[in-house]
Amino acid sequence: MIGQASEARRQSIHEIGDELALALFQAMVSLREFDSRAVILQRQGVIGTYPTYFGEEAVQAASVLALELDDWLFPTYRQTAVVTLRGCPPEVPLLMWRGHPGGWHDVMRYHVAPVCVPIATNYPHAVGAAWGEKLQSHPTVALAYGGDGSTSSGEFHEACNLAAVVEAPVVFLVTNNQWAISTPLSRQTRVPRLADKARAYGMVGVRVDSFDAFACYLTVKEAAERARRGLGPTLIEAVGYRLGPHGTADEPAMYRAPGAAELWNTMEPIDRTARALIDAGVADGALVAEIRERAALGIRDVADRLVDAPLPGIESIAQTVHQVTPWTLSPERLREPGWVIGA
Amino acid sequence: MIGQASEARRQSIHEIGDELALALFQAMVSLREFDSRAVILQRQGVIGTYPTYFGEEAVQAASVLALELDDWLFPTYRQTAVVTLRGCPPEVPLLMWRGHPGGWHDVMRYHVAPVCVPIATNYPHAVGAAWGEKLQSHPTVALAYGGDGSTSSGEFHEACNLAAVVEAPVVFLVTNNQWAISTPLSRQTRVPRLADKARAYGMVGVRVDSFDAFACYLTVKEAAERARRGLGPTLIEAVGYRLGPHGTADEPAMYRAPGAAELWNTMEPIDRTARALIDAGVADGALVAEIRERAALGIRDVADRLVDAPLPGIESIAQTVHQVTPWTLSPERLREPGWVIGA
Amino acid sequence: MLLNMVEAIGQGLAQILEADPHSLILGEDIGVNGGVFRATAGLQQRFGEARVVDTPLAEAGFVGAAIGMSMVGMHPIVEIQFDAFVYPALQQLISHAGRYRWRTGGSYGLPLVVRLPYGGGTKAPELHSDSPETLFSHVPGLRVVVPSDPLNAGELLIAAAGCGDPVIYMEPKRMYRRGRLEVPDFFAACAIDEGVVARDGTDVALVGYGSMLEVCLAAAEELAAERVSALVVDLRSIYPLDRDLLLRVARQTGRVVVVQEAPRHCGIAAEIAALLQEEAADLMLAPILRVTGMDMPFPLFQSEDEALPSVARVVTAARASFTY
Amino acid sequence: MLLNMVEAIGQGLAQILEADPHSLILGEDIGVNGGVFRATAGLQQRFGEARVVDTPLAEAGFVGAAIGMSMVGMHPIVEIQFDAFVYPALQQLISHAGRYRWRTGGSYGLPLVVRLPYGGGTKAPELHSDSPETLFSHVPGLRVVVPSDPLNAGELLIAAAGCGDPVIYMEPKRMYRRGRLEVPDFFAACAIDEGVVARDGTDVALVGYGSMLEVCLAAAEELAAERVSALVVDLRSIYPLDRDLLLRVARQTGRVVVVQEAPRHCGIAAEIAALLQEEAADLMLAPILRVTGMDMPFPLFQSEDEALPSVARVVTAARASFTY
Ligand SMILES: Cc1ncc(C[n+]2csc(CCOP(=O)(O)OP(=O)(O)O)c2C)c(N)n1
Ligand SMILES: Cc1ncc(C[n+]2csc(CCOP(=O)(O)OP(=O)(O)O)c2C)c(N)n1
Ligand SMILES: [Mg+2]
Ligand SMILES: [Mg+2]
Repeated sequence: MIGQASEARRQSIHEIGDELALALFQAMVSLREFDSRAVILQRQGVIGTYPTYFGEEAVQAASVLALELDDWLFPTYRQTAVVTLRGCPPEVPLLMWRGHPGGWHDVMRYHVAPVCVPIATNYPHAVGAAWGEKLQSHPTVALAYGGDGSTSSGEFHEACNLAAVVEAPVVFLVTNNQWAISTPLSRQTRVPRLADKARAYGMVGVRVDSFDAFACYLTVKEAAERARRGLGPTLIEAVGYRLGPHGTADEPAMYRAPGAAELWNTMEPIDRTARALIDAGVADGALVAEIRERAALGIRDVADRLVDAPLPGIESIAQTVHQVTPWTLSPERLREPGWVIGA
Repeated sequence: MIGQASEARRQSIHEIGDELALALFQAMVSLREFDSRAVILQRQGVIGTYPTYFGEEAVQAASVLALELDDWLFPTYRQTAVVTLRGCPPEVPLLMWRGHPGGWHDVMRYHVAPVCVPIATNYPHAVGAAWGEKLQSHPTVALAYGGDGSTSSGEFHEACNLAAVVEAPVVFLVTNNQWAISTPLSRQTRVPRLADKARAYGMVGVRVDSFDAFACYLTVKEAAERARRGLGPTLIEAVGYRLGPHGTADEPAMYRAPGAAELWNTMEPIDRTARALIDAGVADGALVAEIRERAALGIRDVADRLVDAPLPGIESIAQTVHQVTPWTLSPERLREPGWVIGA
Repeated sequence: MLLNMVEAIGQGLAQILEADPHSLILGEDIGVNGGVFRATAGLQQRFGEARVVDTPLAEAGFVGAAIGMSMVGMHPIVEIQFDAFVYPALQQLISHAGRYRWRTGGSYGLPLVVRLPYGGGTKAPELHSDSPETLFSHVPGLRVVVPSDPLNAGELLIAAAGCGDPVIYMEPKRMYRRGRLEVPDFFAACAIDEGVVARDGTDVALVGYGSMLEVCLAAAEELAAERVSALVVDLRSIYPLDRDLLLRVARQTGRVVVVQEAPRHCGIAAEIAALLQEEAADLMLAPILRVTGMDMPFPLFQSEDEALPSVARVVTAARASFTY
Repeated sequence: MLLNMVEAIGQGLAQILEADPHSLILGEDIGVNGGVFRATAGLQQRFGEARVVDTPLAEAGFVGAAIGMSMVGMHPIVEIQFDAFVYPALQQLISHAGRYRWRTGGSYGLPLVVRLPYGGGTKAPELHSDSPETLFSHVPGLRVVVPSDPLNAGELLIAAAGCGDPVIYMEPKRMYRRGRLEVPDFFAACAIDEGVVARDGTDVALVGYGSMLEVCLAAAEELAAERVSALVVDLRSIYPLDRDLLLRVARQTGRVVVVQEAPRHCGIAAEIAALLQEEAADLMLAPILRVTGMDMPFPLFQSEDEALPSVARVVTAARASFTY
């Protein structure tokens, strides 16, 4: 499988420029800090079950930096932190994992959709968003995230086909980490290269090494610019491997050969990128350490902000469902005997 | 578009043998007689709205003759007559179009599924049937029919992908008649060759001229045998053109350039096959005429059988829903005041 | 002008496309072909292919795309071709459409209208006669409305497009061509969640919606001949229900018969019966009775008249409500 | 042996795979991984990859395939991973699963069990806490059952697999590990459509199912302390309902409170209230009251206890039923 990934596009730091390389590294590190902190918070019981993205920092950071601030992102449960790269405080996505409604309220103003849980259902949303922006003659593209497993879903198919037919300026970024929970890619599809599925839609399909931040950046940028120029959608397969468990409730030992992931650990993007920066003289060990410290600092006392976040009563949550709340959800109604507040 | 079709596979009568050629022609003619009769019955108000398959006799007849009697067929609304090629009396499918429940009761014993109305939902059924027969170590394959429009549906995608992964002995026979009601193929997908979609599943995809009974026969036979030998599913694109309206309620003049269909009428399969038979000396004009008369005879007085079919009361239809009828549908219940029979 | 229901819907759609540059229509065969019921006839010619869009055959995909469009400021109106063909889009409607305002703490609405021709009585093939309104009315975050004549069809459509939230707009297709009614050149939005008394009366209230309204009105006529004064309610909104109106007519008549075409189990009639017996027990002179579809698949059309609630069944139920 | 609910379900599945060579299980991550809830733990090792099958991530596809398998004589049991992930399969379940026996005039059944973990109370993310039973119970041709403890979980599973028709088997996941119960080595099928009196009483009947049963039982305890004798019904089958049992307890107590986790509008509680007021109006001493979920998306989990029917809410409703 490593063989497979190694066929995918790679870039050297020189093709991307020092400044950008450094920015990418900083973004990756801040994603890593968020993720490690979230795993700790889950163990501490501050948040609920949490899907770590350890190892996917390169492709995620690159996808955000390669786009304009107005471009739309449609994350799944595995990209909840990308919104923080657009300036959203980390407690917002973490509040969602804490089961707090505040975890969603403000993401849309960063042009990031609320996290999408049902697999592949965010693909049609991204197509519609891209298409809708085009209809308003905005130079805005949309990017939808997904995984290898999501390509088996009919929603993936309908979204890709529709996007190609209406030439929606959308990018489908499928991170092929070889696993859907315990299901290996070989049980998911007979096609080893997910990018080949683009042919079924007359769409451009490309493969990139998901651990290579520079290659991911250039690949997403090219796809986004193609979309912006009206040349239609692109399917990007970011080839990699899920270095961690599916989530904090998952036990890879149940289904993955011991050491399977180890093989891939050499690909771990943060150290790899740090080395590239140092080898290229773009950064030295001190700067790398400083970047990591700064990122750690940014999230250090997020736990307090999570615990202190005031929880709205169910009564007021009920007022957020409709523009004009029907009697079925009115505070008076909810206070009737045996009803929600009426107990 | 004719160009397109002409790229698809063609066969000469010699590659198929006289006897089989004649059998195919007879089957095509009986399908044609059924269809023309059905259109008349619709005009006479004996049956309701009816989707003519005028022009698709070759591919439909070939698909049935190329399979074993035990192989499963999963027709859509456009292949309701294929069951008659397995010995089912024509009034059975016609009763369904008359809105009579008897139109379905007995098709399963011919290993033909009840007509499937929701587009593409019969594809997963065929996959499951093929897979289920394989699990019972029966040498049985399943064939699902569909149209160009059905390939846009997520059910098509999920079925094809699943079939390839589990190597289900199934054949997807997609008749590309270039139209989904008023929607041309170009609005349906960016891919001009539907067979290419097979690549997305690691599946064999082939194209055949849907008007060429001999080519369709050999193509379906090869796909079925491949499936039977455990070599997995095949996607067949039978390329053609919808010579008639979508159905009796449809007005092609609303959306199709006048004469668009005329171009294709030269491809009309029955005359074309008759000519081939005569040119090859397999039949003479008299035999052809006799075959047509015999077919016409077989269905001539079907109208009486339709009109005379006793209609079961709603009360007894209610007893067919569950193995053990719940009280909600019991005759006593239905007789209560204001209930169905209780009025 | 004089319009039947399907013409009124077309007129309402034209009015919306005219007035709101962010509105557009998506669906199968709605362009040059004008839709299988002709509801969108002439609209693509008039407003262009960018605003009246023929989609691929993929309901989940284009309903999902409509949701995405709505997120970026468009006001999509989706046409589902027939009753049962909305089922592939149920995941998008249940898991997403009704949830965005709530997900965003009330700050971002999701304006979306899904037009759904529904119901029996048109001698159509299987799955072209379903009445799935119960499913939508149970899905949080969605409003569900059902017009009963050309005028309220237009007014409800304008209201649905303007309410800022997703609305399932159910079209009783057997009423599409039930005769023309004088309607204004421009429809004004009516209240999105209010029913009306379609006929006043004192002895028993017949509550219906969509195609069942004419059945209720005809039953009221028959009952009048028996000196029974029947009030008829046209619900129009089935989620939320017009609770005040229902309580008022319960008080006024003391007897209520609810009529729905959908299967009985857990239908709208059950909700109304439960609501009234909870909140107006003291006002009821008889149990709330239900005249409904059967808990079985809608039969092939030769039997459909046996399965559909009939005037006779409604009259029988109304009479029965006097025997308690 | 002593088993909790999820172990009992695994035991029941093993029993079925053992006894019926045509049975097999399909679902996501149910093989080596044993399912995200471990219900199928060890089954693939024991029965092989051909009978315990990990499917691609495509619920419509593998539910549709299960339907096709059933048509050719297999007896598939499908696991849906979580509540909301059955929605992509709704078209297959509504348009097909419940219709084959009817389509074939009663001659061909479609044995199929769809196992659906559902409900809140497990501190799960969005769409992992839905209670969609209302939707299925409204779909003609489907049976819907909900166990409440390890023993009836096993017995209902055997009954579902043996009834010859499609059954939606809803698993209240918050009960999965609610403590172990002594169960036999082999489960006997119970009636597929009967409820039981889980606790006898004379003053008021609390009717619940699935995870609401323990809430009703706890409420009955509290009421006992107030000298109110509460009867508790475990419905088990929500389509069809056990009408005789419901009428019997209505007669016995004259007061009924129905408890459901699902949203209120058109829920099971509405159907029961409608049914009882129709058929037992004279027996009722008070309106049938409902304690239900809210007509809004199930909240993120910090607020879930506020949204779930609680013992306090049931007790309050029961008390209220004495004020009429
Ligand atoms: C429609 C649907 N079915 C099932 C699930 C449960 N589920 C959550 S994540 C997951 C695996 C997804 O794998 P993949 O698409 O490869 O993404 P990854 O988790 O590897 O990033 C599944 C089956 C879901 N969320 N949605
Ligand atoms: C899920 C679904 N959506 C819409 C329809 C309505 N409909 C019936 S036939 C048809 C066009 C199908 O075109 P195609 O698949 O090319 O088959 P053809 O009719 O050309 O044989 C449509 C949209 C349907 N039957 N099912
Ligand atoms: Mg994956
Ligand atoms: Mg076609």
